[in-house]
Formats: sequence, C-alpha cells, structure tokens
Amino acid sequence: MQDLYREHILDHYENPRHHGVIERADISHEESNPLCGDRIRIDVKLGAEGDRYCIADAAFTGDGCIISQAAASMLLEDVVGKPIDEVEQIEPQHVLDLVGVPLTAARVKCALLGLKVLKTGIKLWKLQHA
Amino acid sequence: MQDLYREHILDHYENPRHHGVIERADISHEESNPLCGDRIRIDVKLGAEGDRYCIADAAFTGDGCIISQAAASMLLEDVVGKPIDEVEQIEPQHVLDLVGVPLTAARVKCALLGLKVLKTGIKLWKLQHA
Amino acid sequence: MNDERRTVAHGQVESLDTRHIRADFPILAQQVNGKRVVFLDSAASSQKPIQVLQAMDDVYRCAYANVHRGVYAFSEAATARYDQAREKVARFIGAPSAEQIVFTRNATEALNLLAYSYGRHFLRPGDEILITELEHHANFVPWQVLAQERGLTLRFIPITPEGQLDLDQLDELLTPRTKLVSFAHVSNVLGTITDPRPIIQRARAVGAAVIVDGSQSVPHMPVNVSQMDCDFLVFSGHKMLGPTGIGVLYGKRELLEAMPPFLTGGDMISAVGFDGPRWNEVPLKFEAGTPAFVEAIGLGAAVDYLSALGMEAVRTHEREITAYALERVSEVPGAKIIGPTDPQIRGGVVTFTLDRIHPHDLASLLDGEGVAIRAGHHCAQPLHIRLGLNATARASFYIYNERRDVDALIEALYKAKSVLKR
Amino acid sequence: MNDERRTVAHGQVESLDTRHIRADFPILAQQVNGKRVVFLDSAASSQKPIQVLQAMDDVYRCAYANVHRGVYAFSEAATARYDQAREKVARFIGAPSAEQIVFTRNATEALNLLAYSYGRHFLRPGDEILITELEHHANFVPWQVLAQERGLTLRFIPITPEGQLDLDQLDELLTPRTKLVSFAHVSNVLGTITDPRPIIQRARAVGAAVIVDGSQSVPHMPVNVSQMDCDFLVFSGHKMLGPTGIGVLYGKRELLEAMPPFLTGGDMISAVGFDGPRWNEVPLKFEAGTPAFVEAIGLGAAVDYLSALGMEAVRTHEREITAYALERVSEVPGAKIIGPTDPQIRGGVVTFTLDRIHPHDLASLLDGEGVAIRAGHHCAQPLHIRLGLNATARASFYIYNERRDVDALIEALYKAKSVLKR
Ligand SMILES: Cc1ncc(COP(=O)(O)O)c(C=O)c1O
Ligand SMILES: Cc1ncc(COP(=O)(O)O)c(C=O)c1O
Repeated sequence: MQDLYREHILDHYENPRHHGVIERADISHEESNPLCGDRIRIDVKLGAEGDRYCIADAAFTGDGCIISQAAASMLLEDVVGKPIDEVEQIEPQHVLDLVGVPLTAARVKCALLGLKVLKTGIKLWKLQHA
Repeated sequence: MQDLYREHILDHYENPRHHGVIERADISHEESNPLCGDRIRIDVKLGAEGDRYCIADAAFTGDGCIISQAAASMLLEDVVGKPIDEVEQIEPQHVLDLVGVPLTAARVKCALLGLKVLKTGIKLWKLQHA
Repeated sequence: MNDERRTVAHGQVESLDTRHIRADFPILAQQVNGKRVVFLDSAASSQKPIQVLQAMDDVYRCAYANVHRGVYAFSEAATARYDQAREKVARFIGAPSAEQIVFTRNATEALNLLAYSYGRHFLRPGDEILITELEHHANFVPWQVLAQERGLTLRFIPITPEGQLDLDQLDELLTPRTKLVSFAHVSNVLGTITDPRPIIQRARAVGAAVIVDGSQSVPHMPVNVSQMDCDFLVFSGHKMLGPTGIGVLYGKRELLEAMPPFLTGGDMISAVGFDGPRWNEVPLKFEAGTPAFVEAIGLGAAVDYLSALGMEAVRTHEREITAYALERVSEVPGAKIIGPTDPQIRGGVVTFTLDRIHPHDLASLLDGEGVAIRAGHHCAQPLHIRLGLNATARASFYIYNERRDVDALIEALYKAKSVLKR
Repeated sequence: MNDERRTVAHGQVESLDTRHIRADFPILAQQVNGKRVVFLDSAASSQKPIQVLQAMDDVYRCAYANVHRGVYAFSEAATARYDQAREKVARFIGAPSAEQIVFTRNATEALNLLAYSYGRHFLRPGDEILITELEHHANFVPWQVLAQERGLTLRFIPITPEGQLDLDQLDELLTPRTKLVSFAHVSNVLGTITDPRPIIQRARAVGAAVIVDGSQSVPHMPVNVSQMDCDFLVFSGHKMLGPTGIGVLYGKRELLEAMPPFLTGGDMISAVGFDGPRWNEVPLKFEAGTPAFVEAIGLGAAVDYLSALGMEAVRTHEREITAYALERVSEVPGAKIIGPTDPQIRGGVVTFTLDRIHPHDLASLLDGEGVAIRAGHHCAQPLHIRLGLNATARASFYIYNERRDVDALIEALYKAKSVLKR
C-alpha cells in the first residue's frame, strides 16, 4: 500500500512547487481527466534564450488525486528554464521516471495530466504565434 | 432420414388435394414464410349451414417445401365442410397430428403456414362482414 | 443449485447463505496483491457464477450454430435455448409475454433504441421529456441529444438534501406537453430506491409514457413490470451475474408494435425487395443481425440462479449488509455518506467521501489491500455537479458479499488514513 | 498452438492440417442424429476453438471487472486485455492504429452506425448511394431506409450472368452525386470475390466514401485496409472463430473524428453537464455503455488463432476444398451451381439448387445424415429475386472442413434424391 505514496510524492502533494497563478502569463491552459475529474491548469511565462523560447516561469493550480497534483509539481520543477522545443519532446516515460513509483495503467493517466496540459498549451500558443 | 418424408407426405405433395384456384371465392388470402420463402394462397367458397357459415369448398396454390405444401393439402381435406367458427378454433397441434411425422421447430413453421393463411383469411373476411 | 442455499426460514424472508454462494464464484477465490479478494464494485458489473459460464460454454461446445434460420440440429438447439432465455427473462420481471423482451447490448443501447425509435417517431418540437437530477449518463445524454436535435425541452426532477427525488415538484413538472418520463429505479450513486408507482400514475394522468431504468434494481430486488405498469424497463445482464454484451428492453406490446425499427438488416424484416422492406414482428423487428444469443443464454442462466435464491432474499441480504456498511463507514473519522442513510430506501450502494483524501487515491490504497471499490463520478456527472463534488468513493454489494467484506473495507480505510497521515 | 498445424511447405503457401485443427473444436467431436458432425454452415456462423472459449472463461474466472473506470487490479487487468484485443484486431486487418477499431455487436450494427452517423450527417437530399444487387440485407436495408428518409437515391451495381459485379456499368453509375459506395468483398450467396481496389479508386475519383462489407472476407483471406485504402470496413466476430455479440467497424481516422456519435451514454463522453455533453475521443466516442469487452477479448484470441495459421494458408485451404466441392456437386444429376464456378474468384461458399427438391427439404434430409447446410435466401432476398429463385441450398467451408466433409455432402445428396425419388 505504501509503494505508491512514498514520502517524496506526499511531499510534492503537501508542498507543491510552482503552485499558483501567473498574472499575464503567455500560456494558460486547463484540462481535466474525464476518468476521475482531476483538473490541472498551468500558466507559463516565456523567456527568450538566443532565438529560442524557453520557460521562464510556470505555475499550476488544480484539484484531484495526489498522483496528478504531485506529478504536476514535479514536472514544473523539471521544466522551468528549459526551451519549449525541448519540453515538447518530453516523453511520458520521463514524467513517470520523475514520479518514480510503480503506477497501474489507470493511474498513469493521472500522472500524465500535467504533461498533457503543458504540451497542449505550448501547441496552442505556437498555432497563435505561427 | 426417411422419417420426415413418409409415403403419405410425399403422396400429398405429389398429388395435392384441393389444389388450384376458386374463381369468385369469398375468401382469398396469401402469405409467405420469411424464413424459407414458402408461399401459400388459399381460396374459400363459403356456404351456409343453419345460421353458421361453413367452408363449402377450398383450394390452395403455392410453392415451397414438401412439408408446407403437403400440410396445406391435408388441412384443406380436413376443413372442407366444417363451420368456419370451428376452423378458427383449430389448434396447431391438430395440423401436426394430421401431418403425423416428427417435426423440428423450424419445420413446424412450414407445416403451420397453411393454417395461418386460412385463419387470417377468415379473420379478415369477418372484419369486412361484421 | 440446491435448496440449502437459502438459510432455514424463521417465519420471514431470509437472507442468503453466502458461503455456499461464494463457492460458485471462482474469481472470489483468487488473491489480489497477496490479499483475499474483497470485491465491492458490483454496481459497475457483477461477478459470474460457474452456472452462467457453463451455460455459455455448453452452447459453444455442444449446440452452436446461428439461430433462427437453420433447419439442422445445432441451429434448432441453439434457437430453442435462445427462445427459452427470452422466456426466462420475461418471467423474471413479470412481463406478460416473451415477445415483449428485446435483447440489446446493454441498458445504454436499450435507452438509445427508445430515444431513436420512440423519441424520434412520437415526439414533436415543444414536447417535454422529464428525467431526474440523479440519472446515469445512459439515461441523460440520449435525451439531451434528442432534445437538442428535435427542439424538445428536457426537465429534471430535483433531489432533496437527503438524496431522494423531490416529488413535491412533480405536479408542476408534469404538464400536458410531457410526453416521456424516464428515471432510475435505484440510483447508482446515492443508492436511493424510488417507488415507481406514484410517478407512473401521475405521468399516465398527463398522457406521458414512462421508462424505468432498472439497471440497479432488477439485479437486486423483485421487479415486476406488470404490477409497476411502466411502459418500458431497461437493464443490463452484466450487472446481474450475466455476461457482458447483453441487455434488455421490456416494452408494452402496443408501443413496441407502433414503434419503427431502430437497426435494420437481417432477421428483422419479413421480406425485402428492391422497392422496400416489410418489418418482422416484435421483438425480432428490433434485433437486426446475428444476435448475442450465447450471451442471452448466459443471462437466462443468471436469471435461473437469482430466481433459485429468491429476489426477496437477495434484497434482504443487501439491506442487511448495507445497513452494516452505512453504520461502519459513518464511524470512520472524516467519512461522509452521500445519499439516504435509511437502508430501507437504499440499494446496496454505499457512496462516501473521506475528508482530505481524494477518492482516486483511496481506491488505489484500498486496492493494495485487496479491496476493490470505485472512485469517480460513476457516470453521473450532473448529479456530482449538483452535489458540488468532483468525485466520490463507492462500495457496492451483491449476493456474495459478507460482513467481513465490510470489515475489510473499514480496516483498509483506516490504513489509508494512516499512510496518508490524515 | 504449435507450428505443426501448418503442413510442411513445398515452396508455396500451404493449406491446413485439419486433423490438428479439428482437435481444437470440441463441437466437431459431437454426433448428430447418430452421425459424424459435418458442419457446412460456417458462412452463417463459425464454430469456436477451445483457445477462444478459454480466453473468455479466463477473464470471468481470474480478471473480471468493468473496464475503463476502475483503479483496482481486476479492472486494470480486464482493461489491459480489452485494449490488447483492439490492437490485435487492428494488426490483423492492417489498420494504422487501434483507435480506428470500433467494437460493435456485429457487422449489421457497424453498418447501421455508418448509416445513422455518417449517412445522416454527411448526405443531402439528391445524393446517391451505390450498392450492389448481391448485398446481404445488412448492407441493403439500412441504405434503403436512409434513402427513403432523406430523399437520397439508391443505385445498384448489377451482376453478370456468371454472378460477378458488372463493373462495365460502374462509370455510368458513379456520378458527382455519389457520396457513398458500399459492397460485399465476398458474397455470402454467390461466393463471388470482388477486387475492391478498382471500385475504391473510381469511387474516390468522384469523391465518394467507400464501405467494404468484409463479413465473408475477413474470416477467410488476407484483408488489409491500408493496402485496399477503403474508408470503412465492417465484419462480425462470430463468423471468424470469435464469440457472438462482437463486431468491428474500421474507419479512416479523419472520418471517424468528423462523424457525430451514434449511441450516447457512459464512457463515450468526456464531460456531461446540464447544458450539454462533450464527446470522448475515437473509438470511445462510438462505444456507449459497458462494452462487450469479454467478447472482444474472445475475438482477440480468435485473431491470434487465425494469424498463427496464416490467412494465406486459410485461403488456400478454402480454395482447394471449394474447387473440390464445386466439381463434386456439379456432377450430381439435377444440381445447378449458383455463382462463379472458378474457385480463384470464389470464396468457400457453394450455393446450389437440386432439380425438383426444395432446399428446405434438402436441408432437413441432410440433417438426418449429420450434414448441416443452410437453405433459404440467406438474407439476400433482392439477389434471389434477381436470380428468379425463391431459395437456394448453401454449403460453406472453414478451416476445420475436409474433403471427406464434401464426400459426406455428396453421399447425402444422393440419399435425399433416392428418398424423394427424384
Ligand atoms: C456479406 C454479409 N454481410 C453482413 C452480414 C451480417 O452479419 P451479422 O448478422 O453478424 O451482423 C453477413 C452475415 O450473414 C454477411 O454474410
Ligand atoms: C442506473 C444505471 N443506468 C444505466 C447504466 C448503464 O449500464 P450499461 O453500461 O451496462 O449500459 C448503469 C450502469 O452503470 C446504471 O447504474
């Protein structure tokens, strides 16, 4: 029973990093998981690094299960500072590695919600700025 | 294999009784069995017996399997001369008894097609003459 | 099945001998995560007794061929078993005749059949459909879509704070424009048992047809369509010991006969020409193509199993275990029961929230203990919106559940709380 | 299944080792009317190998729970097997992705889904639908009904005297108004195999979408939707070693995505509120309610079984036995083969009439000898009208049939003739 809810997961859930809202963010996107109703919104402030855009700052709010919220916290910790092209290439497995506990198929969807929101947000931003 | 196709069945099929068409019949009705496409048409000439109508004459045409055609032949042989009220009361089992060979469920439908046509014909006639 | 299955009567309807019953369910002898299986999700789908599995296996091994059209032994045998299954189901719900039983894939398809065939044929712009706030999506979305498409108005019977239908508002909601009323006999979330008769009578008075969603009642209590006098009843086989892939639509004969077909193709026509088809008689008119006849035969065996137990006994058993569960769960600090707390008006469904623990996490933690519960909105999102909840946890019971399953649930709840330090 | 199942290759695709195969089909070891079972009605529905029965039994005994929504072990296990089954089916027909496989009850429901969702959404009064004279009712009546309802024109590709589609008329029949073309890859009566590619290419040129009814091809020969480039393919599980209650609709992704849902309810929405639903992604958008997931898993096992044999080998075997049967039946005095006599363009279906013996009587007499054939119009009444026949007799073959089954058929035909003195 404890496997899933190791200290570091609970810690990210109790003390989420990058939690909150960014005013006048460049990217704001929200989605929910129809399976369980988990909801995550991510705001991103972009910065420029050479000719590439990167994630200057990011923040999330949401509600839902521990896995979805903790994974979002871990994800944002991981991506802040990275070029968005690189973020777009992040594989689901990378997030599962960050989470670092064995997840069953249904819970994988929870863990990946944040990544989905972030990637879709970037995609929509690119479409608008193409 | 021979059980179903005993002499008397084949005889009724080869030499159907009451086969043909009655001109200016009082009742003419036709139906087919959606299962196998068997088709039977029955013509009836009514007569009066006291205050009751009876079947003065009847004839059938049709095409289809041996069972359906032989059973129609046997049925008409049986009902000619009978009051229509009595014919309306004929139970399916009576026809199966006339046929007198063991029938599986699908073939029962063949054997009963003639009875169905005759009863429906009488019913429709009554509706028109009520 | 032998008669010992029912415990000896003491002058009252008896609950069940679960020990004997459990022996018929091989899956319950499995282990999950090294733990005894505590299956508390029968409201989503029940487990199956060997009698049902064997009935289906036996068709495939001894008497399989396509039904209806064959004049050889296997086809005749399969057709006879299929027809018997329809008769068993008719008898089980007190239907006047087997021809009033239409087999569908599930309750959802049965409701869609009604929305397409009855709804699109008999309803006119401006007409009203009355459903309730507690419906499963299956009895919600088809009407929402139909209303949008045809310019109908969809109205809702609200629920009281206790989670019952607020029938005080019924007279106002039922108008001469109400053409259809559809509601769940038992709610899959709140467990609320609604007495269908007053609704049916009052709907009848304004000339509306009434559909009862029996998905959560037919498996769990005596249901008699003739006594109830509903126009239609729908339910799913997989929630009542039967296989997946089979559901039932019961309808009044004159309505089924007046309705146009829904799906078309083989078996449901009596003749087809290049200029048009003629429809077959009910129920075949509604069963296009090769039916799920082996599954229907499986459902027939399920109905035999339940009838042998007696549906009064099934209900008594579930009321007892539900009463126990309501009591035990409500003692857990932070737990909140959703829906009526009186087991007399509550089916075998205990839905709850646990303070500061998301139902999804709870379900995962319980799974680690071998306890299977469901978490989410249980396909009743409008109800959850109405309740102001995103998700709930649900434990549901059936004939094979015992008090010790409730005990295991409670123990696991405490363990979850301690793991999450809540 | 082991590799010996295929006979040793002699530098060419091999036919099958039926002795090994038959051992997997318990029903074939039965006796009928005291005779060896000679089952020649697989075109109506095939028998099932133990591998398929065990795959389903195993879910019910070891890993059963409702799919998709559960976060506990049984539900996760059942969901994983269900998802795998979808992938197996996709691979089997060369579909680019599993999301393009929609599970239905049968081919009939798949065609109705298309008529309701695609037909009622994309077709306008005056548009034309092109089918053929040899269609099964399942690919005939839904279009007839749709045409009548929406003011469309239904046109027919005629057949040649040999029973092939007369494609000389295709250019005339395909007009800019043609929006949909639907035809049987293999006829269930004539056995005719139609090469779908020229039709698809020419239909594409006028902008029509193409549906291939693979009910009689997918079970019997290699079928690859990507090579064929059809827009939709439909087929039934029960004709290809799978259980009843499961069928398949394959579709091009962009079309499936553009189509509105057909049945609505649970699982097919991503959110429902009082003001309207949002649909889920494909294929779930088309799978409302609890799916026939155990049956899908059974179909997955059937696909495994067929893949292990190799569909080229299946086709070779059937071509051989069909050639033999065509030859033997045509030698019987009074017998007349219906449809192409070249086994290269004929599936494993031998339809015939016997002078002065009604097919129904023939089938009964053959049943007495343990030989199961089908008699009637085989749900292709328009074709029978076109052929000027009321009914025909049909023997059809599958992987478990052998030359001695054909011999038994022929012997029984002679016996029938002698009983009826014809
Ligand atoms: C060519 C063809 N299409 C469609 C069907 C309908 O199949 P089902 O009854 O499984 O829906 C059949 C089966 O009889 C068939 O042979
Ligand atoms: C009240 C109610 N109605 C309808 C359904 C839909 O059942 P199915 O998914 O079997 O169609 C359910 C099952 O979840 C239910 O609980």
